[in-house]
Amino acid sequence: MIDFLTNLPPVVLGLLKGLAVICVIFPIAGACSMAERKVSAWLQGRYGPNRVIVPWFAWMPFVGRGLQRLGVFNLLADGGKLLFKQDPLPGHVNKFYFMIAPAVAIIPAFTTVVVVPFGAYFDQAGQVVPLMLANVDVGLLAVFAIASLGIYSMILAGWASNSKYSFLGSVRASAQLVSYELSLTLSVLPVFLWVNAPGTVGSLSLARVVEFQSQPGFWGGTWFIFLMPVSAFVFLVALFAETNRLPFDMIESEADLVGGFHTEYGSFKWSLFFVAEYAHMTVGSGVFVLLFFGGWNPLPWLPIGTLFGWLGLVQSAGHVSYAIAIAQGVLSIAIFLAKVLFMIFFFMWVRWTVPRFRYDQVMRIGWRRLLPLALVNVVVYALLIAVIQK
Amino acid sequence: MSVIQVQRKPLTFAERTYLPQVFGGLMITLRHFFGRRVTLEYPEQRPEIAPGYRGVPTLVKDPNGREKCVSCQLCEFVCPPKAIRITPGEISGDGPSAHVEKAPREFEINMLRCIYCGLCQEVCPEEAIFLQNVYSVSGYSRDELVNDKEKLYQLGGTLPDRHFKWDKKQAAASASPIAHP
Amino acid sequence: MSSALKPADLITVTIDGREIAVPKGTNMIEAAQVLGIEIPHFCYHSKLSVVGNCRMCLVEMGLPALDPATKQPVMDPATGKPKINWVAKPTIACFTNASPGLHIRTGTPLVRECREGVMEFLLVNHPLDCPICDQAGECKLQEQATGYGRGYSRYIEQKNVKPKRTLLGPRVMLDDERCILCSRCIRFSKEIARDDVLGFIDRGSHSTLACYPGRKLENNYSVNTVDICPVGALTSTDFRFKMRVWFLKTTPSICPESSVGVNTEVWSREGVVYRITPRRNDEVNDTWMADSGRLLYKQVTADHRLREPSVDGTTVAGAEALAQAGALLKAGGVAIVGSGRSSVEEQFLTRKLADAIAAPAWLVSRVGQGDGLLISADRNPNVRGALVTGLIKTVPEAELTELAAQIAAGKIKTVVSIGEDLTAAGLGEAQLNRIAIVYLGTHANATSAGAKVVLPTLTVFEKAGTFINQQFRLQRFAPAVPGPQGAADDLVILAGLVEAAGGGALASDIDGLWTTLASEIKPLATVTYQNLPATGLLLDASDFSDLPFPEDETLHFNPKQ
Amino acid sequence: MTQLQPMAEFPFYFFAFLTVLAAAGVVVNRNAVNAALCLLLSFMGMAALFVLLEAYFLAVLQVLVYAGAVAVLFLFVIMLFDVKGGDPRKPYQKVAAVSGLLALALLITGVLSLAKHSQLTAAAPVTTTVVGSDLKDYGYLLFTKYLLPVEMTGFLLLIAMLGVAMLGRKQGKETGASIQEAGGGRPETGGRRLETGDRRDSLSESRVP
Repeated sequence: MIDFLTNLPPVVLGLLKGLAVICVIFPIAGACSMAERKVSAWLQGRYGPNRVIVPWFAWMPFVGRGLQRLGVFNLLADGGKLLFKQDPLPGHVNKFYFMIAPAVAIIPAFTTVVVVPFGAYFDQAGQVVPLMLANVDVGLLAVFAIASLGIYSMILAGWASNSKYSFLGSVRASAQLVSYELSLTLSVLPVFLWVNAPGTVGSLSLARVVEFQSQPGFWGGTWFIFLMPVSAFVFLVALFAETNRLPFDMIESEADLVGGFHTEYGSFKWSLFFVAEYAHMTVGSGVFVLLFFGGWNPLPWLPIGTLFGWLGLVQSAGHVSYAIAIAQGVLSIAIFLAKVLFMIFFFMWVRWTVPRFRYDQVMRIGWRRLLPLALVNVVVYALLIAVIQK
Repeated sequence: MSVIQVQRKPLTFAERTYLPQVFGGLMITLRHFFGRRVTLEYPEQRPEIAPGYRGVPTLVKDPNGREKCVSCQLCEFVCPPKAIRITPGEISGDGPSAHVEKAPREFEINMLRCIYCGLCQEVCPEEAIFLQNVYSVSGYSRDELVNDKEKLYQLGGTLPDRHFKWDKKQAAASASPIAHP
Repeated sequence: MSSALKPADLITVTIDGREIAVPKGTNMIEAAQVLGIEIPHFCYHSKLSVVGNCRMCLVEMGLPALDPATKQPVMDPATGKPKINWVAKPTIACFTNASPGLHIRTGTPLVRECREGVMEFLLVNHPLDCPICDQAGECKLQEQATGYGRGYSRYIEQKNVKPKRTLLGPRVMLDDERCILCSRCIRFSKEIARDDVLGFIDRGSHSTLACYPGRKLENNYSVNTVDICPVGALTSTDFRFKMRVWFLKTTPSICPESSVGVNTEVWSREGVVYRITPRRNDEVNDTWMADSGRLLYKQVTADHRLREPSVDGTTVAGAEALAQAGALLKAGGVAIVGSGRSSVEEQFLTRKLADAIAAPAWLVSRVGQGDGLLISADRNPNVRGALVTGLIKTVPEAELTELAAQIAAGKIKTVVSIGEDLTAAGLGEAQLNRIAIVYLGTHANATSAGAKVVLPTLTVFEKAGTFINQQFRLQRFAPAVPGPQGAADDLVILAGLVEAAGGGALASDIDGLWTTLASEIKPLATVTYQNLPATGLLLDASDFSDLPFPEDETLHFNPKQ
Repeated sequence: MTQLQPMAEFPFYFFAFLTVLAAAGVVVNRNAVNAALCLLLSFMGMAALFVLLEAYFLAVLQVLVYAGAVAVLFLFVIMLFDVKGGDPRKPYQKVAAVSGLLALALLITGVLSLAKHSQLTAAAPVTTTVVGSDLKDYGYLLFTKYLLPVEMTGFLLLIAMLGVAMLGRKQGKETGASIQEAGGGRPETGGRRLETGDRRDSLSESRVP
């Protein structure tokens, strides 16, 4: 079957991959929205949504009840509601940009997934084969580049809405995103300086970073969060800002801007923004896990290869065992996914704990705290790496 | 009186980084995450109604099942949002309540207007209207939310009466030599 | 009243230290009222004889001390004023008339104590009926118990129980328990209505009001007893248990029953009239009105009320009906039958309409038997308005014989009837079949049924206007309730007709119309609707003094004078 | 892939046309926001062309720097300054004509010189190790051979930025400025904030009343 898949024409394969991305990210984003409601409820001592149930599940003795209490079916109800709601198109908007803005939001959000590895298996040669849709050399930069296009959706939405709130939201968004992009990029430089040590072939592949963290030994097996906590911190903060999550959700700020850039949106168009935000969050979490949390390695200094060895999931040389490869892939994906989910939970946890910054505070943190910190961090690690690897 | 200027305590470095505060906050929310849920799951679990709660205004009957309201319209008059509408009527004939003479022919309380202030209960000279513990009012149309006399008595039921004013009056009338000339 | 008297006729009395000049013999309750001092009373009524049986108006009285030798007032050296000999016991103010140097005190502890005592006795057997009592809200006992009563009861014994539903007559119900035996109703029946059927029977606390055996209180003024009853003992069977008075809005109006022009008050709530009571006007009706006039409000919601404009019996929009009527007017051969029930303004517009199309105009008279009190022989309230505005030149006839003749001659093709039933006015079927009728009116009748165009108008309770009564007194009435949806103000319709007939645009609002009226009608030159006094304005009637009006003598009106 | 295959030709032509069309749109568009978005589209087309050349790094940089940052700043500035549209009845003034002619001359010169000094006729074989695809080589070249051009380009950009700032500051006083010619501005300019009836018109032709 795998042969069949690999032998498909590239266009069909591309379509399939794209479909896979949509089919995976859309539900994840939806589930995230549900999780957000549950997590926020739990963090505030509430139950959260626990009423909706589908008849067939209601007939199940315990599972149905459990799923209902967990609010799983609310996801369906929410989705249905968003799909079937009246889709308003205000009279005062610039219709063309107003309509394409949600699409502009969702495309980069989904595209970034393509270059993010989410697991790995060992081929019979013992080589790590990362599971990703497009293994491009410039991996991380591609993520940053494509993700940075997401801002156009907010600018377009805000501008086309032709309303004060929307416009203020989008102006804030563009300023904030441009500001924090610098820190974001600078914060990961030390990681790649370390990975691309002099003498090796330079690469920005995320898989390489994980590979580095999977090596046995002290430095190589260490997760980067231990090696460069400041980088991780700056990256995390910048990530919050880039994904417009609280405490940096300047562009929505429902307290002062009603709904920010999507004030005039409703129904399905609005839900696309919503999904895009969660997709960004998911991908951001994934990148963070890959860069600083050892990717699909189960524990620091415990590479996944060792785990496979313990579990007997090792390919014998010269023999192609799809079963083992699939088992390895599934396990690595599970580990990676668990970490990503924790990160998403962390995002929500912070959101429902920390109050929103004021806009001037956001700008001050970005330019006067985070950027100098990131710059110093880069210089220090450049020197450090030069000294160590001399 | 002199003004005391309180100097704000300078922030320590740790406080200025804001991180310990964020971390403390995260711990607090995490405690709630694992803590007890405080939500009341409404339709199944009902809140305890405190005595003196002002719920939906209702009409009550006395322990003998007699309609207490005499349609004096004081509640209609006092009602700030003008939610009450009474059509007075006469009790004619020789029934047991004939001596009361007056009763509402129609008594409507518009629950879309009612503000639950309790002035109607306060002003009622016959102790016929009470804000009891019904608090959930819903309906599919505006008309449904206008409680008519029948609905009001159904909601109100019977409350103990300490006065029996009209029963005493009837007893006095039957004992009086001049009431029935 | 006092201004008409020469100062020499006035004497000075002192009430609570304040001096006031009043005619000799003035009742002290009235005199105090002029000063704004209220002396509480139940049985006293300014238009009835004084009996002094409620004792509520007790005051302290004193007269200047006279030197027995010189018969001159003794002066008090401390104040330089005459020394007053205060009477040791209180006297009732209602029986105390102004005499030179009279002093009374109404706020002393003795007076207060007296009032508390009187109130206490009045309340001993008075039932706590206020929640069901129709008088609540306008009850003098209630007011004065609050104002002058003790505030609590010391009476713990069983109250008297008396019959609560005695029908004194078809329109008056007696509740014996509530009666405080003030005898106002008895005096009214005897002195004003001259129908002496009421009286007290039994003694002490068993005293009750009763009719003379075999008779009933059924004269046409019986409900006035309800009005003057200070408590809820007498109630109107029509208004009983209908509505609490504090919900009702009062609107000054004029009774259209006859040319007496009784001043009335219309009590309404949210567009519904509940009752009509007399409004005091000492020049016209004092404080009385006839029972028959009180029931006229029922015509507002009568079944045969016209509610929609129609053409040939089909309901149409008002504008279309007006256009149809206008077309008929333009076609020529029009006669106008005005109404003595229309207001002055409407009659003026009717005249304008007649002038515009050079149409002859008549009025239909309604003459009945006058009762000598408040119902005159002429049952049209405003025939004199038609004379003043020039709509007619002479007193109208009961039968429109001249019109019938003109129709028979074929000169008249269209008749505009302002609310008059032409069949009742003597037009036979033969005539009616030959004409098209434009009917403006409030209620359906034989004429409206056969009319080509029907334009519904408003009753006197729904519009503003003026009537001129038999004394040539111009009196104003105001709208109390809104009219039916499809009906339009008479003035609007008439102004529309005038315009459609080519008579130019006239104001259709009452104030705008009055500027025209004042400029065109000489007797009304100084009048506007707004500045008309509440008691009306007596017009100069010399132009019409030789017309044969049908009225006989009534209260405050004697044609022979 | 030594030669562009027929299959691969379609994407090339598609993106090439897109790039050129979008670039033309930048110049022609009267609405500043539309123009900026055309610029973005043009950048994206360029990036796509880089991808077709398998110069992923360049493509990513193109997107990251130009599409992700520069165009955003342009839009940002356009929105903040609320640039008003020029007068549509006098679109081309003398200055514009002269500068247009100059630009055309430069373009022709450039194309001619390129045709003369390079082998446009015989396309150079595209290899996977084309300069710029390897990160390290790219960095090395950037800081040695091409240091001066890079710095000069940067300086040029700075001048352009200063010019824009000047024009933005003095807008309304001077005429014939290129930014005014480009037109644009938010749909709510000209005090027609709530007149929604002809919103689209006011967007494309918004002008100072």
